[in-house]
Amino acid sequence: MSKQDLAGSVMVVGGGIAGMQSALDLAESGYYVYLVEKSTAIGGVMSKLDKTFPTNDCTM
Amino acid sequence: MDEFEPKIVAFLCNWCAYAGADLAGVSRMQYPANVRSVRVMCSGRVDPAFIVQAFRDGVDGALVAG
Amino acid sequence: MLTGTELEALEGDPGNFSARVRTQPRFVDLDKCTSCGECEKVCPVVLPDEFDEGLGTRKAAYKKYAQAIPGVFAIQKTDRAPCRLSCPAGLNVQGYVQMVKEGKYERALEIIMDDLPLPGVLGRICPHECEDACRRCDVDEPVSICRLKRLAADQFDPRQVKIDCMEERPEKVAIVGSGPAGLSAAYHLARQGIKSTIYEALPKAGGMLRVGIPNHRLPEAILDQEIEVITNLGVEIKTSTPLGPDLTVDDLLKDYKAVYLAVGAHKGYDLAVEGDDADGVRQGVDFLREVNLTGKTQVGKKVLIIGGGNVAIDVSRAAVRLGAQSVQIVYRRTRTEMPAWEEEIEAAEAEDVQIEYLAAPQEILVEGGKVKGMRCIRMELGEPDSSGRRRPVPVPGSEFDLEADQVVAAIGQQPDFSAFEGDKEVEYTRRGTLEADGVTYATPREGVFAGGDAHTGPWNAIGAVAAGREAAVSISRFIDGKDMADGRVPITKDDPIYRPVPTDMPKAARASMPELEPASRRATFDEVELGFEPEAGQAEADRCLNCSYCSDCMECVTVCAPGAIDHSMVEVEREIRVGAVVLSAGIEPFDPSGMEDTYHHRSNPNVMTSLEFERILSASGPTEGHLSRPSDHQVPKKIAWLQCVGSRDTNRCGNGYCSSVCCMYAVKDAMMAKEHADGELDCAIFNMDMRTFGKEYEKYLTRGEDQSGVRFVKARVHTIDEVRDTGDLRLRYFTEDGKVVDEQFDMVVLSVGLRVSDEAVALAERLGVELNENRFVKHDSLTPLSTSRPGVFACGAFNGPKDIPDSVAESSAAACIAGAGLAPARSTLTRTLELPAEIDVADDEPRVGVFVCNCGLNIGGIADVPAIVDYAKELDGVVYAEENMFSCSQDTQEKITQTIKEQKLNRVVVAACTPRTHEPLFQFTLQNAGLNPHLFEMANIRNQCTWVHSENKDLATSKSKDLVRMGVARARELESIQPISVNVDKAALVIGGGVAGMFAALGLADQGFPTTLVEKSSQLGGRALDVKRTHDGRDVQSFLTSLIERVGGHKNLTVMTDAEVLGASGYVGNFETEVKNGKGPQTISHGAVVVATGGAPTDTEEYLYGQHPAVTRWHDLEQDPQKLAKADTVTFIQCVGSRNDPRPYCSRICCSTTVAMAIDIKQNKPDTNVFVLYRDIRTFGEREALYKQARELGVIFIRYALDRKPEVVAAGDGLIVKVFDPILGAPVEIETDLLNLATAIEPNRAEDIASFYKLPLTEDRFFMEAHAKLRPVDFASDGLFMAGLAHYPKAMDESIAQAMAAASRAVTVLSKDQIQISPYVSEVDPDKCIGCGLCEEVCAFGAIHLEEVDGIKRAKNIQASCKGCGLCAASCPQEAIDMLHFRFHQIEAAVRAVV
Amino acid sequence: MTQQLLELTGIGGDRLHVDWVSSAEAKRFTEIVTEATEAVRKRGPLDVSKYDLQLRAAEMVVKGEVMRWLVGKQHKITSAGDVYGRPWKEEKLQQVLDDALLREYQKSLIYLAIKSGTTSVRQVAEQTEIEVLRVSYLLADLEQKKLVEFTGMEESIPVFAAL
Repeated sequence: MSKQDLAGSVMVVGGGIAGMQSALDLAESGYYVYLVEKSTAIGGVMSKLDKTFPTNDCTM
Repeated sequence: MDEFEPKIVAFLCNWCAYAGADLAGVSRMQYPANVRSVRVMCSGRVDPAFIVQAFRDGVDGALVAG
Repeated sequence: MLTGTELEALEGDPGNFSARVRTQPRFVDLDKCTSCGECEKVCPVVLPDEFDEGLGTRKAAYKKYAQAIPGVFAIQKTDRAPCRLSCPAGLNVQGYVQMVKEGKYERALEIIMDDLPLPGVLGRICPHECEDACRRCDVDEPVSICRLKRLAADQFDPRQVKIDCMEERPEKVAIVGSGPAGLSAAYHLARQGIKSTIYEALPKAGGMLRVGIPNHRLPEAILDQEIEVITNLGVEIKTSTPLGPDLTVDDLLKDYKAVYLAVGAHKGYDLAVEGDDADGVRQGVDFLREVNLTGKTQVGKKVLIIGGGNVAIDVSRAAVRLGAQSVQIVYRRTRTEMPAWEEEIEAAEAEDVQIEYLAAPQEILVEGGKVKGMRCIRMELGEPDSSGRRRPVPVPGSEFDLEADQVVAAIGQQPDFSAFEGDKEVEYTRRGTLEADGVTYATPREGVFAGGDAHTGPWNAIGAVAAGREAAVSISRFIDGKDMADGRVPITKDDPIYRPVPTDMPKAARASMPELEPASRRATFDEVELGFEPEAGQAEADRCLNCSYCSDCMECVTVCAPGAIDHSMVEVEREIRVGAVVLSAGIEPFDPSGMEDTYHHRSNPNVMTSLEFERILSASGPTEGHLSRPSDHQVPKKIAWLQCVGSRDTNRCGNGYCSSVCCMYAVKDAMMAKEHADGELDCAIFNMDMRTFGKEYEKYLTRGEDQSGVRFVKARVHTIDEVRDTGDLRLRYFTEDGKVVDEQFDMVVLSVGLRVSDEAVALAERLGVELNENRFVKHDSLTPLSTSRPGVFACGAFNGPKDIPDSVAESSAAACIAGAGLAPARSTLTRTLELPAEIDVADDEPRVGVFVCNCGLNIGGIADVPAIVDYAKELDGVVYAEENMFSCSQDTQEKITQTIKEQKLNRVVVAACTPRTHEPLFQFTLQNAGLNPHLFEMANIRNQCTWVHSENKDLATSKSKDLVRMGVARARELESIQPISVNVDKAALVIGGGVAGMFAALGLADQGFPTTLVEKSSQLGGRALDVKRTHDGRDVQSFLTSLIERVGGHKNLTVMTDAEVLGASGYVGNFETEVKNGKGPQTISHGAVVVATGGAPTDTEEYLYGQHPAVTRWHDLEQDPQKLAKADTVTFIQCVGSRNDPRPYCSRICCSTTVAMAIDIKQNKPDTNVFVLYRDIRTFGEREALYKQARELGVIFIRYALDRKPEVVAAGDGLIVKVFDPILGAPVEIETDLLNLATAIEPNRAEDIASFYKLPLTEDRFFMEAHAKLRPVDFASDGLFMAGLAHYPKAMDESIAQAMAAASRAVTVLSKDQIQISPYVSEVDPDKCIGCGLCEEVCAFGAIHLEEVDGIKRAKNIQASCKGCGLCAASCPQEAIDMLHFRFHQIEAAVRAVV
Repeated sequence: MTQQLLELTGIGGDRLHVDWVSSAEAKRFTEIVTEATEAVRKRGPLDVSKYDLQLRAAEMVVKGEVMRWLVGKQHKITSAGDVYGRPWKEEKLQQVLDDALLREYQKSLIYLAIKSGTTSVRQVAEQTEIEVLRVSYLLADLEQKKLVEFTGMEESIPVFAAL
């Protein structure tokens, strides 16, 4: 496939912690990223958590 | 009379002691509230002059933690 | 970032997909919203907050959570509510009901009067089809919508409502008829700036409203008042001015641009029976007209009324008031078919009106020309007719007579067109109504429009109002010469989407209307219905379910200062071209409501899911972090956690897998709960196995048990009973030794498992991605990220249950594999970020702004934040100070940016958490405001103050003040620093040639970066060489062979075996590593490093290992299949050297490996006795299936306790294993032929590598990542990454994912031409420097040295090597060296501010 | 070194704590803070006014070339050797350092005393609590460095002034 036929963009579906990490890495690596999230904000389930184990860090 | 509460200046290395102090916070470890920390990139930056200066300004103690 | 968006379809091939996405309208402009939250404040619609798991509430205008990104509000809105759709005039019912709820009557009227000028009138007499459509019927009874409209008009004079009108235009319009259609047309025309004159035949305006409805239902004053609303707009009403020969439509058209005919239907149908012309027979409409115009009419003593509509009822009730002795209605069908409203019929009955059903008049009995009675015939109901009602059929021979002296016909009306007799051009329909277009209401004659009952035949007032409004639109367009029909056909949706009716909505009775006592109604036309009291009405309005979420009240629009709200936004669908797709649809918590009988989750508020409990613990949650139980808000004393709810249970919930995270979060929540509790709190975790298999997790478990005193009970609870009255819960469970225990708890937390949502399943279906039986993405342990569809990758918990660090690693890996296919197209579509130009502040006096964060309750709950702010305001140089709830939230960031600009701040201090995590964020904020990022200082008042001094709030406050003072003092001295960037050597080095190392190397090489792979031994493969099969049965050795082939043949890969790393120097982007192999030492230049030095099972001295030939470890057991085949009994011992001193960690994969081997043995030779002696079986995730299979195959699992370890003694060729069986409660002896030990996995010695690159190790000598959750493969120093067993024991699929993650992270460095490095470096003042060279001697990084300039030696620093430690500066005898950002005077300022 | 200096000034060396804590050693950090606090608490409040001269002298010492040189060279001298290539034993270097520190401190004290207007050797000795002989000896050093000068005799007492 020639360079013109390759799209330099990636779609990441789901804006939880996994999606965010994928999107960030891809963007940092030089790809245009579409992060598609169904709700009004990213963050996913993790943002609902108060603290995370094992360091009891704040999730935000 | 209340117990004497000294004021102590602490020079904390950003990568070590300062991080350790942050972690102590994360773990909610309680310790005396006498220390006022100054963040430096390394304890090597702590010129003894700072310590002498601090004493001259009236702190009761100093802590350097790298 | 596309929020509110779903991927609908994906077409095309890998590298070039076309993705169709659909974005739901947000109704808020992302760029304009400043997240001030004013919209939320005024929004009347209160909904359960999903973010708080429904424990709290939110509005329809909402932000998902305080720190949400984008930090912009959204308005939730679905299709128009059924009440609104069913209203002929399309009134925004939900909107005004909500306004009434809020007591905002004026605003309610504004909403109503946007469509309807007569709120008080329709609030009394509207047939309210909306109430029939109301979805509250699904709960109890409809909302009393109509009467709420009246309440608004009762509480606020509609005449005082400001009505926006456009500029007056010269064109005038004539309206014939002042009924609801005419009035409505006049009103809406006036709002368009078009003045009209209404010609009314009767002496009073109002049409049927005036003459058709008696005062007891609609007092005249109300009508007068609301007609005034219209006349106040400049509409003229000419009463007693009928059309006729002297005033024809032609005449009107001469003076007026258009004419609207709305003469109504005022002519009653005759009874058409013999005697209907007798004295005493009259028309109902005539009867009512006279009563309404004059207040009286002739009424008989015995009145018979024929008909079943509202006119009949109105006549009957008027007759009662006018003194009739008996009033009887004769109706030919039954009450069910009666068109009059139910409440009217009931009111009539209450006023002693009799109703004769199923009777039709046959003849008026006349005596002396006067009525004396009526002969009726009994009817019965036959087949339905065209109206859908069953046709009444006379029953032959059933005639009967009723006595009467007055008979009133109320069997229907028709328009009276006698006024148009002179007008030839007026056209009529076959039904005898005016001919006009159904949408535009234009008659065939140009400039003439018609509407209301005259057009439709008798209908209702609200329909006439709607017709009037539509005619006004047409007339306005007609005058403008525009197409009248364009875009006006209403769009109807077959399957509207509404807010689901909440299943737990409590029933609430519809408010009853206060009325006049029936006894006092006679002889007076005083209004019967008295109207709601405001409180009752507001409560009634609160019953509204808000079917479309947003009520379109537009309150938000009025308060939104930046004008960000746009209710006209629509759903957008578009196609996006992408090269690859990464699915990270995630999971949702298991919903235990399907197991209500067991858990009582829905019925008892003190039974919560873990996620609900998590919200309770959260400072930003519904209780603001105060631990209290929902039923009575008491602080609980005993809380039980039940593990494996929705996991490891194929029988009841169908989820056989282990959710992997619940054990850890239960420990966390229990520990947190203890911390949150003011007093003693007993936390008990009921579990089968505690599965704390992640890095540092086992220590956490130990901490929970030893330090926090959490109880761990090995039991599955079989019943939970609710204790009546107290809301407590009684748990009954079997202990391991079979005892039944009853124990009572204040609260029960269900540790719910993870489950793939239905939406994610639907997504996979749409994309053609296969899922496995557990609904996770189907994949294979050797290609853990690929899905069944090429070019589509999956990661995170959608790919199998996993915790955050594993998800993060897998996500980076997915980025790696997605990027690998697109490497040639890298950077073709990316754009660079534009920042505002930097303002030079060097010569300006410091203007410091201080922002003090509450961090929810983390700071604000302990220190007195307002006092800190006040204190900061007084500090030297501070020109501005404020507090924030969450300084790090997107909206606050924007606010800070704004404040910097407004207050012209040139130094910023944020008092919040630690600069180690949050400084970059705030520095970016400064950059956005045009400030150099280094003009920023943080005061760490959380991690180093409120969190550690929470027991003394005063001290915490005073220390915070000190820290702020120091921060401000330092900030005043800060200066701008320009960034330093270095070129990147776009090559990589991978240390370690196991599976992790090879995958990392391939990940890098596939993305086009030359990579050197260094392996210590002579062979690639590492630990995988020992492994036959993966847990899911894949053949490892053939996989390994092809992997090694690929590595060897890759054009971007150089493999060095028998190679040793001798030393390294450099920094991110520019490393130099010295490696020695058979060819001698050589130096490799590279920009990034992946460390994958591996690990290995340890030897042990326990259990006769190394002393007896029958004792093996790990895969050694499988090396001699014949020996294995001969064995009658095989025993495994788990946790040999793990989860104990000196290795207090869990080796993670031993349980799965042992169980897989046990299955193999049983499958090969089923009669072999296989025993597994274990402490907790940790077959996490989908590996749980193995455990289940092993038990089904008859493998015997015996738990042993750490203080009762098994004992092994030699017995000839075999062994005897003694262990205490807790289930039998007795020691057992197992005679075994073979004993296999799951010894601990240790990292390979890598201290030298660690020291070369200055990498930190954990206490257990694994490499330490930068952040346990969020940066699982990064080292704290840039450009250095890790993967595989060197990080922590893990399975092959996990190693592969992690290796690719490390590659991905390394690519983020290598893909750049230049990277920015920390500009906090040394600076030499060449004038002060005397060239003594002391600095060169003290510098450990070779970052400063002497250089000859103009014949004299002077110190010179090498910025890229400089770590900013400052030793040179502290040592320089001449004080010629200073550190940027940590200058002498900057530190001194902070030090001097300590006291 | 700084601790010794503080001891010399009389405020007490244990008012300064120096320790190492890694980023993972949160517990250790709290212990160190607690120890330091307790030690300082035991010392009681510091009345700076009593030690003004001493602390200013200390400041001179730490900013002075001599100590910076000695400390800066410490590693090299013990590992690689001095200018003559002789590696020093740690104890020996420590002795040199201690001596130098004392000397530098006393010199600073004397200098500051003279600068503040004290003129005679005896007075300086009283004020700085250093033996007269030692004062004379160090004064010669200071003279050499051109920090003080001998301005003459007043009533047979040599008088010095700070430069």
